[in-house]
Amino acid sequence: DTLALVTINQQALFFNQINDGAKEAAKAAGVDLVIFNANNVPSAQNDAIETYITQKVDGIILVAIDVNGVKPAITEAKKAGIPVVAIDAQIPDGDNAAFIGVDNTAAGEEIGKFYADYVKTEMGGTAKIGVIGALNSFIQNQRLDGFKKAVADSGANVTFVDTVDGQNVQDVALGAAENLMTANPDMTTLYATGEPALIGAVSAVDSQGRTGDVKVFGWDLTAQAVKGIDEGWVTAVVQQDPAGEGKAAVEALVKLKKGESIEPVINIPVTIVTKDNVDQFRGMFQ
Amino acid sequence: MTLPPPRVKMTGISKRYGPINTLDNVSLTLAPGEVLGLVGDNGAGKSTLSKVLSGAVIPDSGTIEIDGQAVAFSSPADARERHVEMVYQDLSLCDTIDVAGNLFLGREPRRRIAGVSLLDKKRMHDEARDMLDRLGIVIPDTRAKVENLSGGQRQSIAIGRAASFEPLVLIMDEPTAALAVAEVEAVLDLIRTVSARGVGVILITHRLQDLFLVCDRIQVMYEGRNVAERKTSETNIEEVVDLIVGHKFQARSAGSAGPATVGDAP
Amino acid sequence: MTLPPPRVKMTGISKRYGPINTLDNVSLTLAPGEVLGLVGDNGAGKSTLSKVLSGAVIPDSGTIEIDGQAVAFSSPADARERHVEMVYQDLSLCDTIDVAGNLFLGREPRRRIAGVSLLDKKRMHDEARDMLDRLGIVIPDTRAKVENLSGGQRQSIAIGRAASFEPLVLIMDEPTAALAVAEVEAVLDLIRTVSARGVGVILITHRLQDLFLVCDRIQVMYEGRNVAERKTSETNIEEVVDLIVGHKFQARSAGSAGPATVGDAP
Amino acid sequence: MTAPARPVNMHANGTERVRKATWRDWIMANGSVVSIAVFFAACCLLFTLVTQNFLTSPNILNVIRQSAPLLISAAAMTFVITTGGIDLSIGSILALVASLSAALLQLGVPWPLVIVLMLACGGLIGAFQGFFIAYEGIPAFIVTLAGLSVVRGVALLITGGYSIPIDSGSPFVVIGRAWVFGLPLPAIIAVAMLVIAWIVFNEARFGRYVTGIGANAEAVRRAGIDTRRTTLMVYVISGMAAALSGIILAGRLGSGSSNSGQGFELEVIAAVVLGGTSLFGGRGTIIGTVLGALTVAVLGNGLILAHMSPFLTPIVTGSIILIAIWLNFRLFRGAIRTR
Amino acid sequence: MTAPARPVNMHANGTERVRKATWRDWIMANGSVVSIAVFFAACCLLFTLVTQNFLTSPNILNVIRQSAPLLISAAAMTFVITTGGIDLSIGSILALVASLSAALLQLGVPWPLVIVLMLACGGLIGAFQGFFIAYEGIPAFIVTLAGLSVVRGVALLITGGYSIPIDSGSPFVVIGRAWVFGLPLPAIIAVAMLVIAWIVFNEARFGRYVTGIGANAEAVRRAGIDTRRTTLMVYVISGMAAALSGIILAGRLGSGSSNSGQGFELEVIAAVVLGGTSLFGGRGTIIGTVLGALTVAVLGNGLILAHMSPFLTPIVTGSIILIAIWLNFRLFRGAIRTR
Ligand SMILES: Nc1ncnc2c1ncn2[C@@H]1O[C@H](COP(=O)(O)OP(=O)(O)OP(=O)(O)O)[C@@H](O)[C@H]1O
Ligand SMILES: Nc1ncnc2c1ncn2[C@@H]1O[C@H](COP(=O)(O)OP(=O)(O)OP(=O)(O)O)[C@@H](O)[C@H]1O
Ligand SMILES: O[C@@H]1[C@H](O)[C@H](O)CO[C@H]1O
Ligand SMILES: [Mg+2]
Ligand SMILES: [Mg+2]
Repeated sequence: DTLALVTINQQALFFNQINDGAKEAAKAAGVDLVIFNANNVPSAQNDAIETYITQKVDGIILVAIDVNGVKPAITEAKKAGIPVVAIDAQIPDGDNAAFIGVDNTAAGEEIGKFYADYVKTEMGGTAKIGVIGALNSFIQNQRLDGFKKAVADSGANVTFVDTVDGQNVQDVALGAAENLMTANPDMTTLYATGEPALIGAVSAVDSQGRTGDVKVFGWDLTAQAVKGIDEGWVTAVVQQDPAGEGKAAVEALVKLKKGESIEPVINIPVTIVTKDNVDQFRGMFQ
Repeated sequence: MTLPPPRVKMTGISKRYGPINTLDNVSLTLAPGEVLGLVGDNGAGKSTLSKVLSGAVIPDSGTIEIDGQAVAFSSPADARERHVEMVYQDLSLCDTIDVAGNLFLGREPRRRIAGVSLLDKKRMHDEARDMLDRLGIVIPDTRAKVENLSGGQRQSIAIGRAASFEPLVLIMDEPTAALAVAEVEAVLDLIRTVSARGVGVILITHRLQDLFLVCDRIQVMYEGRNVAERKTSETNIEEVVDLIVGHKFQARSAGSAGPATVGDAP
Repeated sequence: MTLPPPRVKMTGISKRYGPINTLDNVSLTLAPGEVLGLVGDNGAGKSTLSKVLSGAVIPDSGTIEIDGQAVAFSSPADARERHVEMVYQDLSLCDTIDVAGNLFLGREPRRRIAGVSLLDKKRMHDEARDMLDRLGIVIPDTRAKVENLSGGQRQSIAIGRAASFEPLVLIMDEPTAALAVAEVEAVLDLIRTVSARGVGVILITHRLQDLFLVCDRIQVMYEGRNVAERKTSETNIEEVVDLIVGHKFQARSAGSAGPATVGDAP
Repeated sequence: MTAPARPVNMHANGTERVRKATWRDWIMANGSVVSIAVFFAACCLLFTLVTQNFLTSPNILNVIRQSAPLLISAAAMTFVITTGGIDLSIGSILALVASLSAALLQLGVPWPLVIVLMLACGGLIGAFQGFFIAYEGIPAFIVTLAGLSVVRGVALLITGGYSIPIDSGSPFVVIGRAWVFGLPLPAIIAVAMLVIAWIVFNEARFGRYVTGIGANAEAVRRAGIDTRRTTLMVYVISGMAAALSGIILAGRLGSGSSNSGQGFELEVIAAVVLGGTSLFGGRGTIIGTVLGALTVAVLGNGLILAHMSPFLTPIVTGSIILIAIWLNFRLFRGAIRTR
Repeated sequence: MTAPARPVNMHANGTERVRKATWRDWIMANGSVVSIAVFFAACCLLFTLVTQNFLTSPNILNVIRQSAPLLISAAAMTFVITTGGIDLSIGSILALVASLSAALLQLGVPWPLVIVLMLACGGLIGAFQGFFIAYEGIPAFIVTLAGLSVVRGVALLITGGYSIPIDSGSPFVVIGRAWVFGLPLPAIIAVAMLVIAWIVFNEARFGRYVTGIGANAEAVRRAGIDTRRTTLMVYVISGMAAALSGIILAGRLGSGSSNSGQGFELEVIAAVVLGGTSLFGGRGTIIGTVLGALTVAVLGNGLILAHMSPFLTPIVTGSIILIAIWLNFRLFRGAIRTR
């Protein structure tokens, strides 16, 4: 049997961890896994899925860029009898057999609530926050929306100063984050909606010498983020379990092949990593 | 009965490029059927003046009249509408286009196929062959790109193009510079033929002997100014040389007699 | 005592471009201090032959000897090492570089500053001015980019460059085509001066009268082949014209006597 | 002005100077197109041998359908590049048209109107850019780079970073998905566009002037042609082609996203240059462009079919292109360097 | 061969033909550089007025530090583009060097050796590409596009997609972060490189031949210069500059990732072209490039300081560039179109 994994890019650690988890699970299940990297081009994902359909693979795992735009291809696959499992980004009303991943809006709210509580307990109830986002990423926009909603609901006195676009690229995020801090000298907190944004934010806080007065919140652990947590200025990072998602996706497709049924939505919970629980993730970044 | 107005009357033309005053209050007249020789030292401003008349250069000041009517050319298209054609000194060919394409640039023959008007390539090549034969130039293939042609072959194409646009005024800026002997004769013949048909011709050349074979009148420029004008019948090569150089000068290479030395160098 | 070998001896040179046989078994010899006129119709292959000698074109077959020694030029740099210099018909100037820069291209004077060798621009401009004055050409500013110069000014720069490289062989491909009368005299003077110093000169020109002012010998090409060779003292313009054209031809524009008509057209 | 007949030729006539052109001459003269054709054929052969599904009609149709936007925009880009210009804004125009048409359809605007509006929108953006390039003389690279930024910014603003779904019942999606006579509609549209482009480029005045402008714009101007209008038109064509590509893509994906067409401009330019059109202008070929675009598409498709590791895919793609072009330059060297 | 003196001038002498050059002539002759300088100054003035922090020394130093890789690579790219070439691979070389140096440091290779190896690596990639361009005559666009793909692929392969941290205690990060005499080290490196680039471009033979090759490569070859070696060297320089940029960036980010430098090549080319260097070759200016790069950097910085919505940023950036260049072209039109 051959399964195909269509991913977004290979430049964020997150996607590579999905690949690794999926590869391992495929090996364990004795199936072949082929991976296609769309390099951030939405239509390339459709092209790849269509190609896999003509090749009659046995199942497709999809990390979608444009969640609406992949729907026709998923429908085609379904018609051809090839089940599609979406990871990371849910397909609205899609014909995919299952979704495995994080509810990004909900998780955004979760970290938002954590943040609001932190502001209330540790910062005297008021804070100014700057955001490093990735406007071109559907789910990262959801993470920002969820975050904002939870903060607003909490009643904490939080001012959102500026949002800058890190474009999901580290060095772009770094420059933008540095400028964000210059623009708002009184800013006390930062929120980064994804891995490249968080790396940029962490480097910027470090290089601007603001580790003393800016607290960082964000998504996706990396070695730099772990170090920031250890030093106390990275407060909390939402950690997903990308390898687990990849593994679950392969396992789901294998089950379907055997004729067993699977849950249409498999929510993988996130962990909010802080100083208290960072040790259990340290091993990933040695 | 009044005299017919001159075909071309340029008055007070000036043009400055940065610090250099390329043309300084220059005038020029040309009657229908007249051949005017325009001569002068290198850099005197002959090409610039003729480009003003062809619309390729817009002067800073001065007026142009064609057949008594004031015109203001803002592009070569305007001049072309008044049937002013020019053979440019730099030839102005499109290197990557073939011989026929360059000859017909801007007035390609077309035919209608299913309502759309397409290039009539066969006619272009056939007529191009005729035009070249008429100028006595040997170009094996009208489908060859002009970038690979010899200097003289390229020049012939530029001449052929301008001549066959049925001009009223034909300006030729050193048209024979790269031509071999038979081709030069053909161009001089061409000038005689078209001027006999009433076309006014301005011939810029450094081959002074040619002036006396075809021109009615000679106008001399020096450092951007008009300095002299002579009927061909009332002057000779020696005088023209002196006028161009600006002082007494002997030039055997110009076809004048005497030893080929600089007249007044020690 | 044996005779000294010729400065240049090209034998059996052939070059084909696609379907056209540009050079077909052509030979050429040149003695030190000799001035050879190379003439022929447009497209005869004169420029291609001389580019073979300057290393710019690599022939399909044939041999070249310089001072009796066989050479194989694979680039102009090789030819330059043997002191072969050429004034190209297309001038080969860099339009966006200034006058002095073009004159010195490839052997810019330099001075050392803090151990690094930098362009000596002052010297370049001073010497450029001298070179231009010697050729009698008026170019107001050696800092001007050559793209804006007149046709004759551009040609003077190409000549000045080749002449001042201290060549042993100097090839000039229509060097005077765009020059005014005084400048032509200066170039002919230059040819006389350098040949008197022992430099072998090949002069390609369509100004046949010039051949008789400076050349010792004339070689005629026709459609890619050698067709004739004459001592200048043993021929005249009329014969050279006939040889170029390939049949009896009268050309008044060439300086020969008689009416300026095509000899044998009806 | 009669041709000087040459009755008594004084020169013994040697062999005939010009021989009849042979097929070898033809190949050398058309080196760049022949080279990409050989390369394309080699890729197809390779994938036919290496994979099982490459040479099946569903796969071939898929490839053509997928590459329809590329083919259409590359044909237009051939005009742009042949004038010596460049259009970096096409990926952004594609994204704007995709998002805007999805938004308009969602607002209930009828689909034929949406199509007309979108084509007009692409043409207008092109005209705007063309104005600055042709009439104001600003380098095309700068103008269209600014365009790239502004137009994608507008798309982002419209979508707010989200993608807008298009109802799969809408006839609009037919443009991207329908099959006509057993052929995908996008492929039919692409072929029609390519035929028109070929005719205009090679058989009409317009194409002639486009080549001339790239070779020597001043010469064309001196021939009395309105070079500025021609140049402007080239960008209008490019904008409209990008809009058509956007419509096809939005129809096919059933969604409009400001993310679409990222790097599309580079892919299109690569196809054009690979086909043998010179970035310096004056030398363009539509046939070469088609082959270039198909080569890019086939490489992408074939490497997926061959289960190439995603880590190796970029390395292999780049190397294949370089080595193949290199071999072809060696074989047809005569065509490229006539020294 | 003496100059023909003109003792008895027959022509009444009118006014002197050539007047002394005025500052206006100078401005017109240097229109493109003056234009970008005016634009740069206007941007700075605007942001000084509109924002509070723009004209503070920490911010200015930040901007220069952030733009060090851009400045260094843009100076090198000026050479490439002036020869009429292009180098699309620099973003990928930057990424490869950043990841490779992080990997080597992690393996315990001493940092000075890492730097030397990385510069050599960049130079080697450049030499490889330069070989195909200069000696094999393949268009630079194709070669470096293939290079872009292959080199980033290798970076991806090395990192496996992970970003590799660099120990912040390593002296390596000093290159990206240290302050010397109150100035950021990357800025000092960048200024040094720019000075060298200016000298080589304007005062050395090499720069002269670079310009000549862009203007008329065959003329330079006919002048006996080894144009192929010069062309190859230009790509070596570009590769090494990209490597240096990668080293600085890795030091600054404290990590090496194959994700770095995406789209860097376009940003660099934009800076160069904005500065007035012609993509057709033959006309280049290092001063213009510096101004172009700083303008890009200042715009990015200033718009954030002005609290511009990120949705509007691309629209405003593109519009400002277009409008400003346009106004400048209008003011200095004489400089651009001398008809
Ligand atoms: N576009 C331009 N920019 C700057 N200077 C120019 C421009 N065009 C011409 N010139 C200058 O104007 C002067 C006259 O040039 P022009 O070409 O008219 O001379 P010419 O009489 O045709 O000379 P030639 O006999 O050598 O062809 C020259 O000094 C030239 O450098
Ligand atoms: N690179 C090339 N490619 C194809 N054909 C060429 C090339 N170079 C020269 N030719 C052809 O070879 C022939 C001879 O050209 P060449 O330039 O040597 O002639 P020429 O004797 O110098 O003529 P002219 O007096 O007009 O300068 C011409 O027909 C020309 O078209
Ligand atoms: O969920 C993932 C990761 O968080 C990463 O930031 C890249 O983009 C998203 O799709
Ligand atoms: Mg002139
Ligand atoms: Mg010649």
